[in-house]
Formats: sequence, structure tokens, C-alpha cells
Amino acid sequence: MSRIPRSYLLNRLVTLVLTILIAATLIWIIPRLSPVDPAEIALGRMAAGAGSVANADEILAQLRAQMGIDQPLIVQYFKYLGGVLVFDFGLSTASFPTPVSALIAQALPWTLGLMVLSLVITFVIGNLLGALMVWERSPRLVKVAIPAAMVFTSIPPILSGLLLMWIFAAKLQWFPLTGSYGLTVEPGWSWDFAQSVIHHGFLPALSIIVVTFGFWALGMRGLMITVQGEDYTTLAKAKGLRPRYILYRYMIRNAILPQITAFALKIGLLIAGQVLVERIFAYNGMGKLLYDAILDQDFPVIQGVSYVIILMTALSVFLVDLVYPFIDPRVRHEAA
Amino acid sequence: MSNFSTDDNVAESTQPMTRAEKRQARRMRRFDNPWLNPKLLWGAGLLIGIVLLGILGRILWNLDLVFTGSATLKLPPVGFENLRRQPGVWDHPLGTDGSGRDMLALIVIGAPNSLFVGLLASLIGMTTGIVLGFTAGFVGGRTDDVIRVLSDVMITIPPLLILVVFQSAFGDVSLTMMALLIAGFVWQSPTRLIRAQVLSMKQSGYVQMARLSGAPTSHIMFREMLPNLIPYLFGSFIANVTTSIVTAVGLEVLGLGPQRIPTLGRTIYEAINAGALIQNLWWWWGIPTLLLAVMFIGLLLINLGLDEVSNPRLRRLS
Amino acid sequence: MTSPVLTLKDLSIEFPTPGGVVEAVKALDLTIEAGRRVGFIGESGSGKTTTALAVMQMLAEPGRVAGGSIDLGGTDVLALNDEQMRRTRLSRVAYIPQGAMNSLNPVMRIEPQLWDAIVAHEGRLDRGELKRRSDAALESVGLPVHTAQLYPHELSGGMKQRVCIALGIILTPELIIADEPTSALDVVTQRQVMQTLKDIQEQIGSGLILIGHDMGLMAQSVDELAVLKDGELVEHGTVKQILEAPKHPYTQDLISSVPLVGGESFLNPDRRAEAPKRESREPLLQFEGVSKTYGAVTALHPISFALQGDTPQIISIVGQSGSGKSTMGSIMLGFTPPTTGRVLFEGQDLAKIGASQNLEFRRNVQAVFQDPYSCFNPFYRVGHALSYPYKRFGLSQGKAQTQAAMEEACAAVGLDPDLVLPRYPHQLSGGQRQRLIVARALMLSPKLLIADEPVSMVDASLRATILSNIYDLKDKHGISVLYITHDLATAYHVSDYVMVLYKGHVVEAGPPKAVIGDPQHPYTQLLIASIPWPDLQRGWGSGLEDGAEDTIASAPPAFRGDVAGFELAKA
Amino acid sequence: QDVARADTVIFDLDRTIKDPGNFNWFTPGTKRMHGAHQTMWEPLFILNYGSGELDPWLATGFEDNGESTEFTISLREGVEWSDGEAFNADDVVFTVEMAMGNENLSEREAATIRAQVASVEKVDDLTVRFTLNDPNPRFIVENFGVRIFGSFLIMPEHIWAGEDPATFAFAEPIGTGPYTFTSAATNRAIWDRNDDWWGARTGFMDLPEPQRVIFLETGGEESRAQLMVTDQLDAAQNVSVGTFEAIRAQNPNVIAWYADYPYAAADPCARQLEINTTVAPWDDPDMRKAVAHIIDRSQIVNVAAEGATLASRTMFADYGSMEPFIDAVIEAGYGLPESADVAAAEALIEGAGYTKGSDGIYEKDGEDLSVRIHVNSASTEYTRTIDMIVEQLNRAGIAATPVPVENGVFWGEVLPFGAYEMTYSWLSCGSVNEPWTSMSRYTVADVVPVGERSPGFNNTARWDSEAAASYSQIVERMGQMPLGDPAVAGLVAEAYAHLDAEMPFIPLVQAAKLLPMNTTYWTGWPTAENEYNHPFFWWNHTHQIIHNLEKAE
Ligand SMILES: Nc1ncnc2c1ncn2[C@@H]1O[C@H](COP(=O)(O)OP(=O)(O)OP(=O)(O)O)[C@@H](O)[C@H]1O
Ligand SMILES: Nc1ncnc2c1ncn2[C@@H]1O[C@H](COP(=O)(O)OP(=O)(O)OP(=O)(O)O)[C@@H](O)[C@H]1O
Ligand SMILES: [Mg+2]
Ligand SMILES: [Mg+2]
Repeated sequence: MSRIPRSYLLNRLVTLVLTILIAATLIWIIPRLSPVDPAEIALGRMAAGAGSVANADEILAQLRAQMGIDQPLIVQYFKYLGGVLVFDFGLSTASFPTPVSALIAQALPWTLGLMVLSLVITFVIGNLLGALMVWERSPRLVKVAIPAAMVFTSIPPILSGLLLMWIFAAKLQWFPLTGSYGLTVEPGWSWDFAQSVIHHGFLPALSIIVVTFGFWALGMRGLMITVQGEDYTTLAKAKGLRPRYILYRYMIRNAILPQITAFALKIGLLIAGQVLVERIFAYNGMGKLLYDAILDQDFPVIQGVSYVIILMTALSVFLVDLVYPFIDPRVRHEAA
Repeated sequence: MSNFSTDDNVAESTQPMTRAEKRQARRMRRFDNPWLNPKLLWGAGLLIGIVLLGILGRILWNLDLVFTGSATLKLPPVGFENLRRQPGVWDHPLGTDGSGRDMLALIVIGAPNSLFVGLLASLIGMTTGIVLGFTAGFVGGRTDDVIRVLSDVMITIPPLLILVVFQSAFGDVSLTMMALLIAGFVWQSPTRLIRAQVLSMKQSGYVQMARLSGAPTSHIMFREMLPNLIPYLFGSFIANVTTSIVTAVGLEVLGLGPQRIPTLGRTIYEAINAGALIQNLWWWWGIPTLLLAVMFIGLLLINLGLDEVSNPRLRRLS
Repeated sequence: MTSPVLTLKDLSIEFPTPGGVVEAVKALDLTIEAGRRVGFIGESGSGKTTTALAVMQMLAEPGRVAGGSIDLGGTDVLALNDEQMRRTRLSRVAYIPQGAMNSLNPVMRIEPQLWDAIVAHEGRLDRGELKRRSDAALESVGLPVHTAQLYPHELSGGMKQRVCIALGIILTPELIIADEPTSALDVVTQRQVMQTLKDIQEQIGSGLILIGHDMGLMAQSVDELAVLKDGELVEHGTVKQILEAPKHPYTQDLISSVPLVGGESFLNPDRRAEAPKRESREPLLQFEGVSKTYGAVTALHPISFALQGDTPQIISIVGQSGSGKSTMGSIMLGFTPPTTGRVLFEGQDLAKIGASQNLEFRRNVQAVFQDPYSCFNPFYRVGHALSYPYKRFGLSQGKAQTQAAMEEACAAVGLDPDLVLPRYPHQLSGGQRQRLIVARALMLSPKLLIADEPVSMVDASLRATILSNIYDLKDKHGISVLYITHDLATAYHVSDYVMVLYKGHVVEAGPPKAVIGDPQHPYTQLLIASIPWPDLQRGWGSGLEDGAEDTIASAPPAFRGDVAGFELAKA
Repeated sequence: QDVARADTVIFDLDRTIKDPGNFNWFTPGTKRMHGAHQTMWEPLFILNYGSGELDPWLATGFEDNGESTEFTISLREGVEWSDGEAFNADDVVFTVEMAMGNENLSEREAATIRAQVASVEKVDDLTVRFTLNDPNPRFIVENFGVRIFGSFLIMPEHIWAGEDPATFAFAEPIGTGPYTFTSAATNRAIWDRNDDWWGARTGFMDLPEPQRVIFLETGGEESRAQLMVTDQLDAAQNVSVGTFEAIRAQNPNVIAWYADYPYAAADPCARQLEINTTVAPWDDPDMRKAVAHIIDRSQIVNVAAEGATLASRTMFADYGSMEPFIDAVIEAGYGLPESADVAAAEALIEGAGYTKGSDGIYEKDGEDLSVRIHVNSASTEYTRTIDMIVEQLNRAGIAATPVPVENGVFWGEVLPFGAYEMTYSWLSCGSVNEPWTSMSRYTVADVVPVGERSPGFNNTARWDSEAAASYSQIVERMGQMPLGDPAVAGLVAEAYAHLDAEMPFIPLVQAAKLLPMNTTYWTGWPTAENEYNHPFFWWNHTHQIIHNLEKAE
């Protein structure tokens, strides 16, 4: 990418760092706005397991020290910032003393694998269907079927997941009910493992795709309508190009541009939205991690996951900013 | 015999003239008054249906039935039998849930609640978006930078985080509070888009013209620019209502919503938690889902209809 | 005798609309022989584009061919199915659409856009062959081969238009339809593009339909003319026939009202009234070393002048597209801050005008913008654009009086107020909008009017009427006018002083009779030479030759003959 | 290697294994529930819930010095770690001392040992002696007897010596059990049988039949139900009655503790309504009793629990071993009826000066009689029960509103600080074979002002009246008596008189866990008919279950 001017790169980098910094600060502040004392809560959780806790004060002091909340706020803040830079979010309170980063490292590949893949598929399918809704040559059936299919968007993902599970895993037994790979398959670079991962990932991915493609389709529809009225579409037709070619190279190619930015912006939101699907399929990705952390009020983990989501969003926005001029030649790398 | 039609009825023009002409006349009337758009009317009808359900239900139905233990548990809707071979009864036409609450009463209260959260969140989000978008686009400079970074940051922060903190702090959220929280996550795209629109409108001829006419800034913002954004704002509002409802339901399904107030999302959450699927209690999760779908279709139709109203290019005759 | 490439028989096209069925084309009969150039001329909305689109089978919804037949070199176009029609397009009949500026896919380089056209009709060819063909096509329209590697936005309007022509001829079709290919271009570029089109058409020997409304252009470009009015073919014959002996009154009117440099003035000299006196002794408008740069582009080089404004005057600013005319206008309005120098209005620096004086300044300085399409807020009826400033500037004395003023202004630009004022902007044609903007400016009777191409969208006869109205009002209300245009003929007639801009420099200035009547600077000469004359005897100049650019750039500016009340600092 | 499904038993895991590579059970997290303390680490004793006896396991017995201040445990002979090292007194002493010397080891069992033990010494290779800080007749059952969930687990000295117990991961864990660790990921752990297990060699016990044990995360009620239906799971975590019936309808091989209602087995923590005795008008015992009269337990059982539980007769869990004490209370006339007696309640409320307003709610001095009931929102069992109670109170004229709070907040901030008027909880949890543990949680010794944390989460009701003082004296006396002393039952009844008179809390229903068990591949599950112990297979006693499993034909 030698063609990116340095000043532009610098400008984008500053924005990136600033965004991350502010967001990281916010996720540090937000939990602290809550009047509850995290150490008391952690103690409460121990009690919840057993009904009582001996020598509570001693444990409480320990907890405070472990959580670092016995220090002045400003010290805590800078320690946190320093840690965050090297992906050190402290120790999980619910599965103490596992570092949050270890938990995230365990979950991240699954999320990247399944969630990002299904997001990409959703994006592709959604946009394609949105385009077909507008395309003059789509069969009539398609034009009726797509809006009808968009009704799925109103179904909460957990329900779509359960229904799919019920049909395809329980009744038809085509796919496994839970897990991210087979019960006795050992993770590794083997065909067995890969096969198992795909087999297990299918239903969770499908339940996400089914409920989210509608958003992309709707957005794409609007963009396609605009593109359809453009002069270059008319000329393409006058050139006698094949309709399908016009659809892909002229219409979709132009209409998709704003969607790409939207995708980058939404990536974090979408990951966080799939929490429950991961849960019902016992698919141990970031969503599941977040879900458990929410149940456990495990703030370091919630913070860590949020931070990773923020980082992913900010980075994808950054990347899109960098790449955009290459996919839309009209846009130049301008520091502004 | 044109190849240019984009609407559903490509084949239409080859049909015998008489039928086509009748159709034509009907379409023509529609064309004349864009607000008589069938999509718009159907969509609005569905939403009004939900509201009516709320109003009539409150008048005609005994709402005390939403309380736990109001009836036999897990009764099916009239005309069905549950796994225990109990038939549905007219006292509870839509059946009861796992705690013996009447489904009809639940949706009479829950459906308008869900709609309310969506509308309120969207309203707040849009208002924020309009104010910030206009400010950013119009004032520019530092203010613009601040707003842009702020919305970029807010777009990255997962709503769950805030809700979790909020709930652990206050134990419970009210519907309004929920709407406010969701609003915190739907203002960014309107802000971004309105900002872009304002920037481009600022360059447009009629704004220049207004400046030339000595119009004050307030006039330019609210009398010249805003009206032109209305179709867009409407569409965006409707889209946001959908997003807000889906978000709200998503949070409720996580158990992170109002705890005591029936909403569609909460009902689904309870159904799922109680294993309603395997117990074949389809009415428990199915009816609220159906209502969500109705709401969603209504909003979708309104959105499509508004598109056609504001964009004549879509308003084809055939 | 060559065979006809296109035969239209009794062609009728209609658009069913809520208001009833619009008969856009009525019983049109026309034959075009191979190798002939036929011009379609007629006012806006007369059905020119519609006819062309019918041949392409690309009528916009809900249009349909209601009757008649279209025969393309022996093929009944109306009987073709979708796939056959697709194969026919471009390979047998090419269409270069109106508004070619946006007709290229913005995200594709030029080359693939040429290639995909070939591939769509001839199937996969090897790269070398494709490249050879596309390069040949580009060269034939006078574009350098490296253009192929550029994106559309990297081309100028003229270049884009030529790419479209290259596209149109790449499969050597039997018929080329060019829909107003040069209406968005300036005279110099227009000449080049038309020349290219003609050459190439001759080379491949196809038929050509040229759509336009400029009689001069037609005279210089086509063999036959088809005059359309309200969807009917009112006259058809060779250019010579029509120019010399137009039969239909519409055609006669069309030809007689074309203003010519050195020709008869269309103004009414008797109506000159005594202008009211100004109070201020300061010059009305003063530029002090004003320049404007956009990044690396210098839109306007430092320029200084003073317009006294005691006697109202019309100062014309002419030049090619991109020469900085609009920039200058925008600086005068205070919309664009100058990069250097300052602009004074009655001694007051525009940059320092406070909020309180702003209204007064706006009242005194009005403008007609170049692009009338965007000037109306689509949300309001067009009357709003007229009445709002009228009230805002405190000119209104009640509703009835405002209405009366509006009606009067409309009448001055040849509009029927009852018909026009209650409409929404999208219900008006470009020409109507442009006239309304002029009406608005006149109604406010400012001291200074900046008119940026105020009549570019109306046909010749209306153009003369409006300009003469402006001319009369200037004296009646003491309005000084800056007339920005690239139409040298009108500038010649209406202005008191002419400045020729070339790449942000004033290269020639003086009274119009001198500057336009007898150009000294090579650039001015080029501009004049590029005007297409509606006169078959008079050739269409030689245009820009190799090395001409250098000659123009190196030639010293020519300033001649001062006019009282306007001083241009001669740098 | 591959093990046939028929040789594998699959247990349900209701949470993610956060750190599958960490087997340091002294630190919090799920480090032993996915098989470690069910298959690999064996306890010294296992408390039998049916008989109340301690079944010896790694230990053969213990002796009390008579004052319950010194305990001597005898270890079984021939016990070996799976790496072949002998298990002996050194390991016990080492592990106990490690817990005593490390404040960082915050797991409950370690903290309890730290609080109770003064010193530990090795008498000989198979004998260990503990000296306590205070007399505690329940020392063994509390710490080494799997009374609730786990026990203090002994770690191999030869591996742990020299490691920092606060951070050591014990990633290659060994134990004395018949299974060894094979692999674990976040959602499952696999354990395979050690055919060379010491127990089989020494004749302690036969090798268990399952060759492989898997703990599998299932993801929720629906998926665990589906897994059960499709025979991909052998024992599942708690499900609702409806789900259980649905599973059974599709897979008749699935059984539960009881063959019929209530199906579920009682959990040791019976449910109750806590009342803060410092807040008016609930500081008046009559008002508390009125509430007790209003509550209809049978309705809670039938509606909130769908019949999967039983009404509590006393504050105790209804285990066979608790039967004598429950009987004593009931014979003394302090048992609770299943249904309500609203008339009696009205009399009490009116006696306190309230009159019923036109809205059906009691008023005094123009103010409605109202109460806010805090409820932990973590489980629908909690919220549904409270919904029921709120309904009952409202119908009887008390304007009750529920206040749901999040689990951590509930336990961290609401309960211990007395920041509630009434709340739903299970604070008398503790007794399973003797009454003292539960009863001791309401003594005046633990009373602190509202706003301070109740020590040990005891007596959060802040019951501090004269009756409470008398009650505390009796309970204290009881605490000194050795386990099994026949006089205890009498004292229970005597103390219970004060509870009954003042009602600092209102016992409601038994807690129930409905655990589906699949007989398609394995039989021999614990049931009410085959009660070798309770069925909570995430507890440390699961060794017994696995040893009892037999291949189905
Ligand atoms: N989509 C449409 N719906 C209704 N009427 C239409 C439509 N398109 C064109 N017309 C009508 O058809 C007539 C001919 O239009 P056409 O575009 O052919 O004019 P033109 O001669 O090309 O004008 P111009 O010089 O402005 O391009 C006009 O009266 C116009 O109002
Ligand atoms: N806002 C802008 N940003 C950057 N460059 C600009 C801008 N406005 C004008 N320019 C450039 O300044 C130069 C002069 O533009 P201007 O609009 O004044 O030309 P013009 O003489 O009015 O041309 P036309 O006849 O096409 O209207 C052009 O090269 C143009 O590209
Ligand atoms: Mg046209
Ligand atoms: Mg211009």
C-alpha cells in the first residue's frame, strides 16, 4: 500500500488511537458509575454458591487488592490503560485467577471463525437479495419471496437458533446439538477436526444469517434504486451488455460501496448481538464469554470483551478508510 | 413492451388490454395521491392493529390475568390440546403460559409495550441525531470533530456493557429507561447521515439562494433544509423503530430488560427459559413472535411505502 | 443508392400518466439512409429523446410504442425479443445518451468499459486483440492511449464525451444516435467533439442521428434536419433547404432568432430610461488583487478592477469552462472568500460585513446561479423563492402587492404566472426554472446583479427576449450587471464591456465591438472561431491546432478601449 | 483411543470451563465440577443423605477427643496416586498446612479450614491429628464429608511441594480416583478409566463399569433436553417439570429421583421468606405471623414449582437423616400447614390497628400497609415464587411489590446489609444430618446493625428480641453436644418455640432439583427407591454414582 500518503495514514492513525482511547476510557468509567462495590458483589457470589462465607472481611480485603480497587482512582485508571495496551485486562473475578486475556484468547478464534464468517455470509446474501429486489429481471417469485423472508429479521436470534436446532439437530439429526467440535475430536490441523468444526458451526451460523440478512437487504435495496437511475446504468444497457453483467459490475459494484462502511461500523455490534446463539449451542466464542461474564458480573471480562469488540470495530473502520479509495477510485486519501 | 419496468408486473403489459386498462385506472388513482400507497396503508394498518389490540384489550379483557397463577398452567389456545391432553378453554382463548398467566392478557399489555419502547427509543435517537447531525454539519470545525469522534466511539461500545452495569446498579429498568438506553445506540447513524446530508445541502443551490435572500441561519436550517430531510427522517425513524424493537427484544431475551413488565421479548425469554420448545408449548413463544413479525412487517411496509412516496422513481404505474 | 438504415413508419409513442395519456411522438415518418447525418431539432420536450429511445427499445416506464413500426436495416425492431434486442444494441445501433457526463461507470477504468462492450457481443477475445481494438477506438476519437487506464472522474467532460463516442463506434454500428452530445460542453470543446464524431461516422459509413437544439451546431454538423414540435415532425429536408427556405413558422422563428456576432441587435434601443442616481460616491464594486486557489488549482489569478456603477452597465465575463468565471461571481457574492486581496462593495470590505449590514448587502447584490435545477427548494412551491426574499428585504407591502410584483416579474421573463407560480420545482423544465430565477432577481431590483449563464437553458428566441428585458430593467432600476457566459454572441449584443478569461487570467478586455468583433488575442480568436454559425457558407473554424496552447499561453493580454465607469487594472 | 458410546457416561455441565488447563481447586472458578472431584479426586468421607452416616472413603474413620477440639483421622491403606506414589498422612498434612498458610486460597473449603484448624500433625503414615481453635463436633462432616457440594480435597505433596499454591495451575492433574484426566476444552472434559486403580487391586471396590466419563457443556434447557431425548447425554442438570415430561414422552428411558410427582430431589437449602425485623411494621411479630398465615404453600408448590417440590414443614430440608428433628418440631405443634389461614391473618393485622380501605388494602393513619420484597433475578424459580407470594399478599390486603435485583447485588449488597424489608432466600441452609448448622444461623451473636454486613450471612433478619436471646442460648448448648446425642431433638423443639412465636423468617417450600437420568446405556442411578445417596452429580460424592452405574442390557 505504498500509494497511501503518509499524512493521510497519520491522520487516520490518530483518529484510530483517539477512538480507542476514548472508548477504553468509557468502558472503564461506565462500570464505576454503578454504586455497587465489585468486591462485595464477588463476595456475594461466593455466598450465593454456599449460602454463607466465613471470614468475610479478610476475603473482602483480598478481593479489593486483587481487583486493584484499593488504590486511588487515577492510579487504577492509568494502570488499566497501560494494561489495555498490551491486552492485559487483569484477572477474571469469576474464574480467578485466570487472566482475562487468556479467556479471550480461547474464545477469539471461535468468534473470528464462526461469527465473522457468518457476518460475511450475511453481508453477501443480504446485499445480493437486496439487489435482486430491485433488479428488473429478477423472477417475480424472488421479488415476493425476499421481503417475505425478511420477516425472519423480527425473530430474536435465540429463537431462530432454537427452531433450527429443533428441526435440523433434534428431529432430522443432520447437525450436532451443541459444541464447536465433536466430543472426541482433538483440536489440531486435521481434516477430522476441520470437518467437525464446519459441521458444528453450521447451525449457529445459519441462525445468525437468517435473522440478520434483512438489514443488509433493506439497505441495499435503497442504494440499488439510486444506482438504477444513474446514467451509467442506462448506457450499460444501451451497450447491449448482458443483464447479469450489468447487475454485478455496474449496479451492485456501485451500490455496495456505502454498505462496506456500514459493515465496518456494525461489526462489533453484530458480534455482541450473537451472544445468545453462542449460548444455546454451547459454542464457546466471545459471545458466550460475554454472556457468562454478564451472569457472573465479571467486569474485567466484560471490559476485556468490550475492548476487543471496540478494537475490532475501530480497526475495521480504519481499514475501510484505508482501502476505500482503492475500491472507490473517486475517493482520494485526503486528510480531512 | 418496455424492458425498463422494475416493478413486479413485468408480464402485465402483454396481457389483454381490457384487464390491463382496468388495472391501469386503479394504479393511476394511486399515482395521483402518493399517500394512498397500499404498502403504507397496510403497514400503518398493522401497527394500528397492535395499538388497537392494546386499547380494546384493556377495555374488553381482564388484565388481572397477567398475574402468576391466574389459571391452569400451559393451557393451549382454543381448539388445541397440550401434551397433558388438556384442551384449550374460552376463558383463555390464546392459552396460558408456564406460570398460568393468560396469553391474551400478556400480549394485550406486552405488544404495545414493545412497540412503545421501539417508538420512544427511535424518537429520542432521531432527535439526538438531528440535533447533533445539524450541529456537526452546520457549525463544522472542532464541534464537528468532537461529534464525529463521539459517535464513532459510541458505535463501538457494546450496548450490553451499559445495560449490565445499569441493571446491577439499579436492579431493574423501566420501559422508559430501557428506551433511553437503546436510544443511546441508535443515534449514531442518523447523526452521520444527517451530517452528510447537511454538508451536501449546504452546497445546494437553494441554500445558496436562501443565503442570497438574507435568510438567517435558523431559517436555513429549519425551513429550508429540514423539510427536505423529512422523507429521509421518516424512513430512518421507522428503520430505527425496527432496530430498537429488535435490540430491546434481544436484551430482554438475555434477561436484561424490565423484569416485571410484560413485553413480547420478555415473554419469549420466559418461554425459552422454561423449555417451551421441547414441551411443544408453541403458543407461548409463537404468539409473541408472530406479533413481533406483524410489527416488523408493518414497519417494513411503511418503510417501503415511504420510499415510494418520497421517491417518485419507485412510484411506477405498472 | 444506399439502402435506408432506419425507417420509422407512422411511429407513435405514448406515456399514460395520471393527467391522461401524453402522446410524446405522433405518427412520425422518417427514413435515414446509410452514411447520412440527420439532425433532430426542436424545443425541449418535443420528443427527440423519446424517438431515439424507442429505436433502442429502451423507453422509460410507462412509455410504450402505441403504433407504427421501426425498421432497422431490414429488421423489425419491435418484433425482437429481449436477447435479440440486446445483441442489436451497440452492434447495430449505438446510442450516446444525453448527459454523457455521468454515463461511465465511476468505479471502472475506461479500458474494461470498452472491453465489456466487445465481449458482450463477440464473446471472449484474447487480451491483445481487445487492447488493440480499444486503443484504436480511443485513438480514433483523438484520445491518448493512456486514457484507457484512467477512471472516468479523471477525465474532463469533453474527454468523457469522446469516450462515449468511442464506445458508440467500437462495433461499427449501422446507426449512431447522439443525444445532445455537446450541450454540456463549451464552444471550443464542442467543436472538437463534433468534429471527431463526424470524422468517425464518415469513416465507418454509418448513419447518424444528432439530437440538439442549437441551429448553428446543426448547420455545421448534419446533412438533413428533422424539426420536431410537440411530438410531430413539422419539417424535414436537407440543411440547406431548411436554413434557406424554412416552411414551417416554428422553423422560421427558430432560425431568425439566433443571435449572431456582428448581426442585428435584438435589443430595443428606444426603451432606454433614465436610471435613478446612486447616493454613495464609493465605487459600487471593487476588486483589489483578488485571487483564488483551490489546493493546487488556481481558479483565478490576481485581478483588480473597479465598477463605478453610477450609470448602470453590463460587464460580460466570457471564457471556456473552468476558466474561473463562476469563481469570480461567487467571490463577488461573498460566498467564496478570496485567497488574496479584498472585495469592496460601496467601500465596505465583504470579509468584514457584520450580521447587521448583511441584510442590506444581500438586498443590493443579487445573483442568478448557473444551475437552475438546484436553486429551488423541492419542498416549496416555486413562488416561495420569489416571495421570501421580497418580504425579507422589506419590499413587500402586503400580500396582494407581493403577488402583483411576482406576476409582473414572471411576465418580464415570458412566463405565465398563474401556470408557473403554484407549481413545485420538479414540475418545471430547466428553462422555466432559469427564467424564474431571473424574475426573482429582477423583482428585488438590486444595485448589482451577478448573472451566471442566466439563459443557457432556453431556446434562441426566448433567450433574446429575456436578455432584452434584463437590458431594459437595468436602466429602469439602475442595476449594474455582471453577465457571465460562454455565449459570445449574446455578450456581443448586451454588454458594455467584455473580459475574456483564460485559466484564471484576463487575456483580453474592452468594449464588445472591439473584443468580439475584432479579437486580438489568440484565445479570443479561438473562441470566436469555434462558434458554429447557422450558415452553410461559413465554415466551422480551424479549432485548436497543435501548439496553439503554447501560443495562447505566451501571447500578451490585449486590453483595449476603456469604458467610463469601469477600470480594469492592467497587470 | 475411541471408546464406544455404550462404555461412556456423559454428564451435563451447566457452565463453560473457563480455564480448562487449570486444576488448582483452591482458587475460585469451575475447576473441579467438570470431573475432577467426581472422578479423580476422592474425599475422605461421603455423607449419606439418606442415613445421615458418613461413609468412609479415603479415610476409614475418625476419633473425637470428647470435647470436639481434637480429631484423629485414620487413612485407608494401599491408596495410591495415579502416578504410583502412595497417598498418606504427609499429603493430608501438607495440603491442610498449605491452606492454613495461604490467605490467598479463597475457595470456601480452604477458608473454612483456615478459620477452624489450629494445627495439624502426622501421627503415623496413616493417621493425622487436627487440633481446632474452638470445639466443633461437626468438624469432619463439614470439611471432609461432602456435606454440601465439595470437601477439602487432598493434593499430592510430591507435585505441589515448592509450588506457589495461589498460582500453580496443576495442568497435569493426578488424583487417587479410578479415572485419569484425558483432555479438556472449554465445553467438555474427558476422563478415562485407570484399569490399574488401587481400589480394585486392594479390594476396596470393583473397577467402575464406564470406561470413559465425559462432562459436556450443553447450553441450556432446550439443548440439554434435546440431547437427553437423543441419548447423547446420560445425566442432565435441572430442568422444569414440563421439560422433563416432554423428554420422557420422547424417550421413556429417562427417569428422575421419584417415578412420579414431584420427580425432583430436594436440595439441602429449603426456601424461605426473610423478614427484616428492624423495619416497621414488620418489627412486630404479629405482623410477621400474619404474613405467614397469608402464604399458601400449596399454591407455590403447584403453580410456581409446577408440582416439582413439597411444602416445607419446618425450616429444615426434608432428608431422611433430618427426620427425627422435623418430627420433634411438628409434635411440639410448630409445624407449618400447607394452606393459608387468611382469617387468622386478618385478625392479627386488625389487632395491630389496621383497617381495610376501599381498595382492599389495609391502612393505618392514612397509610397503606405495603411491603417491598427483594428477589434475586438469577432464577425464574425465585421470581415466580415471589410473584405468587406478592399476589397472595395483595389479595389479603397487603400492598406488596417485588424488587428484582441481580444475583451478585442480592448476595453482596442486599442480604448481608439487611437492605430489605422482605426477601426470598435460603439462609437457613446448612443442616443435612443434624439441626445445629441451620439453627445457629439465627442467633443473636451474629446480629449487627442494618448497614453492616452480617457475619457469615447469618441472621440477616437481625432478630434480636428476648425470644431471640433465649433461642440463641438453647442453640449454643446444642452446638456443644456431640453428633447423634439423643437429647438434641428435644432442644430443637424447645428452640423452635421461639422461632414459631416470632417468625423472623417464614419457611416456604423445599428446594427441588429435577435431574433427568438416562437408562438407555446405564442403570443404577440414585433414586428414591435406590437411595444410596442423592443425585447431584456435580458434587464430590459422584464417585458413588459412577461406581453404582451398570451397563444396560
Ligand atoms: N417518464 C415519462 N413519463 C411521462 N412523460 C414523459 C416521460 N418521459 C418523457 N415524457 C414526455 O414525453 C415528451 C417528450 O420527451 P423527450 O424527453 O423525448 O423530449 P426531448 O425532445 O428529448 O427534450 P429535451 O430537449 O429536453 O431533452 C415530453 O413531453 C415529456 O413530458
Ligand atoms: N469548490 C471547488 N473546489 C475545488 N476546485 C474548484 C472549486 N470550484 C471551482 N474549482 C475549480 O476552479 C476552476 C474554475 O472554476 P469555475 O467554476 O469558476 O469555472 P467556470 O468558468 O464557471 O466554468 P463553467 O463554464 O464550466 O461554469 C476550475 O478548474 C474548477 O475545477
Ligand atoms: Mg432529450
Ligand atoms: Mg461556471
